[in-house]
Amino acid sequence: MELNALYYLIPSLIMFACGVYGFITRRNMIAMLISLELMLNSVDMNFVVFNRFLFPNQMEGMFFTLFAIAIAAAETALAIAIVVNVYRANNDIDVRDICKMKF
Amino acid sequence: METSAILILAIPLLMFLFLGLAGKYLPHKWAGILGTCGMGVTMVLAYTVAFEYFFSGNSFFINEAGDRLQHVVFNHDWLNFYDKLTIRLGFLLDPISAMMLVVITTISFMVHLYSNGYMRDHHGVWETGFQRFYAFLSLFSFSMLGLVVATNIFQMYIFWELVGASSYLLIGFYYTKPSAVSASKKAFIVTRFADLGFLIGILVLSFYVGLYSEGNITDAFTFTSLTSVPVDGLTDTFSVSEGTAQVIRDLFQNSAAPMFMGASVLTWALVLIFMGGMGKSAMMPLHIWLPDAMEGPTPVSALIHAATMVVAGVYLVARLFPLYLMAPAALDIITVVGAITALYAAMVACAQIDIKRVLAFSTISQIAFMMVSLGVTRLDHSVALGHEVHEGLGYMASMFHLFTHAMFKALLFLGAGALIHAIGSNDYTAMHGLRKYMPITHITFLIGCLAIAGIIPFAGFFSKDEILTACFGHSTVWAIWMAVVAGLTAFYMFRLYFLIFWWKEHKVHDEHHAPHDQPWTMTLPLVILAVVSIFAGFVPFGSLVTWNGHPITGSGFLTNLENLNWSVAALSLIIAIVGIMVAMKMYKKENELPAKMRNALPRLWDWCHHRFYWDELYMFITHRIIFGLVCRPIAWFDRHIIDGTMDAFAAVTNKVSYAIRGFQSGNVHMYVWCYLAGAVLLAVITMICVL
Amino acid sequence: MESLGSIISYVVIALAIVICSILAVTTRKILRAATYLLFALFATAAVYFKLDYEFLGGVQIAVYAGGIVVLVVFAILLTPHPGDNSERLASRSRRLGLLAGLAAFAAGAYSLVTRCELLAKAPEMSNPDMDTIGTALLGTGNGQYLLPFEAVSVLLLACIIGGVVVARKR
Amino acid sequence: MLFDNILIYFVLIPMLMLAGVALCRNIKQIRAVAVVGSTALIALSVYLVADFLKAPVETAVDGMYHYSSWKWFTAQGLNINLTVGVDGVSVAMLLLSSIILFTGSFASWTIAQPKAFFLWLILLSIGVFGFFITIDLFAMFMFYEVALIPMYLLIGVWGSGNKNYSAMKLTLMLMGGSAFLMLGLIGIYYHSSADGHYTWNLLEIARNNAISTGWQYFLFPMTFVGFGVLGAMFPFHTWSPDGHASAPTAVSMLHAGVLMKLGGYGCFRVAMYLMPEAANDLAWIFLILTGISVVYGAFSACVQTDLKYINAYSSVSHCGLVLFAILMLNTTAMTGAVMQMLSHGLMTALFFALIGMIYGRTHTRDITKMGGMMKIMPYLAVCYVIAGMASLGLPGLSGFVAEMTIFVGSFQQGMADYLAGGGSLRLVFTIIACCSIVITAVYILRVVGKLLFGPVQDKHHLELTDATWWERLSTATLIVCVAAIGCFPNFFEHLIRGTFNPELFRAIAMNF
Repeated sequence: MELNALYYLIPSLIMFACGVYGFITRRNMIAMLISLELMLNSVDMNFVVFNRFLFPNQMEGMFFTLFAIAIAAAETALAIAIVVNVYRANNDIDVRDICKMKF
Repeated sequence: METSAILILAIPLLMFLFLGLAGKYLPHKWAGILGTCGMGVTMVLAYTVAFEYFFSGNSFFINEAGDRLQHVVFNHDWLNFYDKLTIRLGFLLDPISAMMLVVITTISFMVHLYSNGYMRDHHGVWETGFQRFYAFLSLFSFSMLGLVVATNIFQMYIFWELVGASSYLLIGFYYTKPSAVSASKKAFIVTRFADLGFLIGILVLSFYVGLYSEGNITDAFTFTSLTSVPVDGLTDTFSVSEGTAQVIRDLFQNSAAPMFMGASVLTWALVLIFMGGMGKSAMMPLHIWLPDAMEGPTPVSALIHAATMVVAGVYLVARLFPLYLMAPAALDIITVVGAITALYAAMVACAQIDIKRVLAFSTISQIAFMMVSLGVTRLDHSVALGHEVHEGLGYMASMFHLFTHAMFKALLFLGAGALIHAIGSNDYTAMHGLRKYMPITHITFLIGCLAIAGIIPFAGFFSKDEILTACFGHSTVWAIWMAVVAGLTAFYMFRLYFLIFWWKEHKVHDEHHAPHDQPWTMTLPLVILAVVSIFAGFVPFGSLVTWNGHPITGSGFLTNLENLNWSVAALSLIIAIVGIMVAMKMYKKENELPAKMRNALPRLWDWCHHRFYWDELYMFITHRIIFGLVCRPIAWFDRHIIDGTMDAFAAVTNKVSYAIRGFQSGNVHMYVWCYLAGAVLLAVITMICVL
Repeated sequence: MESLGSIISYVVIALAIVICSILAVTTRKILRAATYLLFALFATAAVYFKLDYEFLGGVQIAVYAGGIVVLVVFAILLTPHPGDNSERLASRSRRLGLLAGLAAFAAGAYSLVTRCELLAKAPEMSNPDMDTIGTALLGTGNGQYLLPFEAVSVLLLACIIGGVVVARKR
Repeated sequence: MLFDNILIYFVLIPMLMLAGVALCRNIKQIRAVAVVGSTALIALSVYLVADFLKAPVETAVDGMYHYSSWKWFTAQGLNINLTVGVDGVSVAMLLLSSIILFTGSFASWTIAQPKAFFLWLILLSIGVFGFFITIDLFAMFMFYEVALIPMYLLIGVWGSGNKNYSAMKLTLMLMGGSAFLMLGLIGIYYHSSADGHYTWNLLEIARNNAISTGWQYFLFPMTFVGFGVLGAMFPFHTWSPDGHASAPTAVSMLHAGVLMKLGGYGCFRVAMYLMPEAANDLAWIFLILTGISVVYGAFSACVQTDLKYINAYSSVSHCGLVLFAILMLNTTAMTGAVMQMLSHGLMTALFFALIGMIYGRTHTRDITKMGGMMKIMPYLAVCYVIAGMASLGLPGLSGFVAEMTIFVGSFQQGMADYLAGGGSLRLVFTIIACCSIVITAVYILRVVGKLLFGPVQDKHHLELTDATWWERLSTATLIVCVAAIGCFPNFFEHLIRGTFNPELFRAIAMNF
């Protein structure tokens, strides 16, 4: 048995699907954020895997992942700040309740 | 010479700037004195220049054969269009410009002097804006002088516009009076409309002259280029170069010359230029502004709307006369327009109540005489009632009449001003029987009337006689037509005279407030002009002013008498006397005859009294058609259709935004679903494409 | 042919990923979800190590697992009732979520399956050394990443400021 | 070096003014900064004119003096440079802009929130000056946008009447125009060279002459309409009446006086200069549109009752004449077009200044509610009459020389076309355009008659005061300039004519 790219991509895919499922079903904003991280992470993994298996001599995938991680960190930090703020304002972090900013 | 020429233009201009800017800080009296003195100096300078031109015998001005020459005193580039067209501002001396210098400065000086008395009431209180009045008078004098000495047609156009503007300002001098405001507006717009024709005419003419000249003509605007046309068989002393002349002749007389709608380009250009002249000289149908222009102060009417500016049209045609000679069709149009206007204005003048209106229509009629006189001028051999006619007599007669008319019409207007000033009304119904109270005004006014009626030996007799002779030389029909008009002229002038000074005794309620002669500043100009009106007829015009500079008569004092065509003279005298007699019969003593006449011909009276309803027609055209059917619909179209379309774009964008804003529900799950749906859709499309 | 150790490690990693992911989105206790996420991220880091991207694995652990999860946990602790069960999901919404997850899975799986032969390639393991990574990160030539690097630094700065501004007490 | 080039100071001085105003604490300091800065700009542009007149021809690059080019952003094949250079037209425009800025500062002497107002106003002027000194499409476009955007705030905040609507309309329409323009400019860039070395530099593009005729047919209307919107070309002019009506005085002055000139300037500097074939082949379309503008604007002005609307429509007419003359592709007419830009800029600024001053006193702009102003405020009324006379083309004031140059040039071209069998379109439209001199007289005299003459309509107006010293200074400066152009036209004509030398301007050469 040889561990080709498929072997890594399938768990990643499952992870992505979980992320989708979670993002849709959860109402808690933090839980949604967690689902989001899952999806992002699976995508990162895909980049790395493709880089390793398809273009082993280059480093684009790796760097892309690197930057994605950095950006994810930034995004999470902001998201958390927003969540905390929404909680302060609404006393709740259910997404169904935060539609004041629509339109 | 050059210094004088520059000063003639510069003094009035500086006076305008000075009085306009600093006048507010000057006492009224000094403003008047300053303006008058400035004009006096200008007059003296103009006299010296004219004297030098006519009588010095300098080789610039006259050649060995005794022909007068055109002389450009100075000429500076002002605006360069392209290699063959440059506007230059300069000073051209030739017989007519020298003559006009004299006329304009004389009348202007008289008016300046006269206004010192006129522009204050009986208690010596100055009119508001007195300084402004003198500033405008100076501006007008400057523009008019610039117009007559123009070296090229564009300079003439420039000063033409300036003259129009200063006329506008002076008519609207009493700017709080709505009628004065609308009269000034009307004058400006009507003449502007005419100037449109003038402008296009200039463009056409200069384009063709420039186009076909191929290097011969360096500036297609200049009169020396335009009018240097040798006409077959006659020597032409104004010609500059044979090459240039050949070009213009080829251009306009060749069968290959450009044509437009059946007439040669030259004819079109000249007719369009004449349109400009029609506007300024109040020819039908562009005459409607002149009677209304009487809203201005009376000295202004005397200066601008009788003696100088309104003859600019005649001057224009005279200036381009060698060109007009090449386009007989244009001359025919001038004749017809002039003749119709002359009759029309004379008829209307018989039925006016306002004395200034009568004088205004008489002015229109007299200018029409000058136009007709130019229109009938041809160079072919002709005979009038048995006597031979000099070639180019009409031109000379026209200029002669311009000269004499300026003098006696200014006299009449200033006299009318004195009457108005004394009575405080423009209606003759308020005057009647004033001869005893205002003797100087009476005598001078009578002299003016005799002059305009054409009684020997007053000035009008000689000039009008020459005009009739020229008419007979061209066509008997027009000659009889004009003779009838001359009779009417005598009639309405004496109607006016008798109604003012006779008819019935003036009722005076209070001896202290009886009308009386005016101060010397006002009577002196009247007397001077009256003297001039008596003797101006003896000026030997035939030796001074002719179309090509070649004298046609001797230069003695009695030469005009000697050269009279006695059959024509007798005819015109008889007609004038008949006119005066009829007027005397009807108006000397209060009687029923005028009322009877009016009742006998009610329709005619109505039409004459209402000036044949021209104003109503114009009102209809401007208000109903131009404003109602053009301007307002366009404004509406702009606001509702063009702008509406733009607004509609915005409105549609807005509507669509409102319609789709539901997507931005703020519900994150919905966004996810939309996103997923989109992703799936894309995936499906990709698959379909791949498969 | 892979070594047995490799296969075993793979199986462990893969199972960890799958199970932790599933649990992270299904558990009703939010603090647990965060913990499962942490394990999933560790498993991902393991994948990176396994694929010989040691630097990346380190970053993953330090930033993702170490930084982000800690943030999330903080957030959880700041918001209500961290220990409570969240309300039970309505079956309809669960079904819809399931459907969506499966759809995503199906789409991904389909594209993987159709490109099987492309992906069935043996890896070439070569760990990029720090020198290479550093040069690439701070160079401006082709295939070098100074500009994104700078951009990310600015972004992080913006983020810090933004976070402070948004979260501070008024 | 950047600062060796005198032209840079046209942008630098306003930037310093910007900084200066930002540091000011009260209105007096702001006024001082504005006056000193704009005086410096006038001095600089006068110096430039003098320098330009005596500069030897050899120092020019393709007719452009003070030519310099600096790299700005040349990576990724974008080749963006900052290229500056001036010819007679730009010099004249710079002079005009600095004069209008100077007088505009005086006209907004007592504006509310002066600091913010002057900041935006000066930012706008940076855009204007930058646009006139650069000869690089990218930089031109950038400065163009810089000039447009502040307008929204200036009208929206300091305006009057229906100001939000007007500001929005003006900005959206002009932005719509610049969308076209940007497409056109990018299109020009990607066809600027046959060998792939694309350039934004106007002179290089003209030298390369690589835009195929087919592309010109596409790009010419884009750029011409893009600039034409700002030049109030029919039917894209409707922002002008509303915008001007709502704008504060100084903004109206700058907008009508300078900004609308950006349109005409751009039309010939970019559209016609770079795409001569299309300019010759497609001129007839725009000739019809601009010809309509000329009479249409004038007719519309005849029935308006709001002073600013009258003037805005009159601007449509006069600016239409500018574009009309440019499309004649004839040296004389195009020279006249630039004279008309100068003339219209000055006199319309004068008009708007006066209207602002009258409005500031009477609080109405409806001419049916005013009358007899000549008695109440003689100074302003006399200035208004002078402005009106300039507008209707009285000799001795600027309108006459500009219009006559245009008419003579257009007529010459129209006749030449007609005689060469090229159709009578130009001739007919020239004559139609000539008619505008009559219509102009109608609406100008209508306003003068109603507003200034006649009896006083409102008793309260009798208590109003005449102009203050700063108002007098502002209007007198403009009048002197108007009269200077009117009395010494040859000076300006010499300044401008060089630009339209057929050897430099291929579109004109082709038209012969």
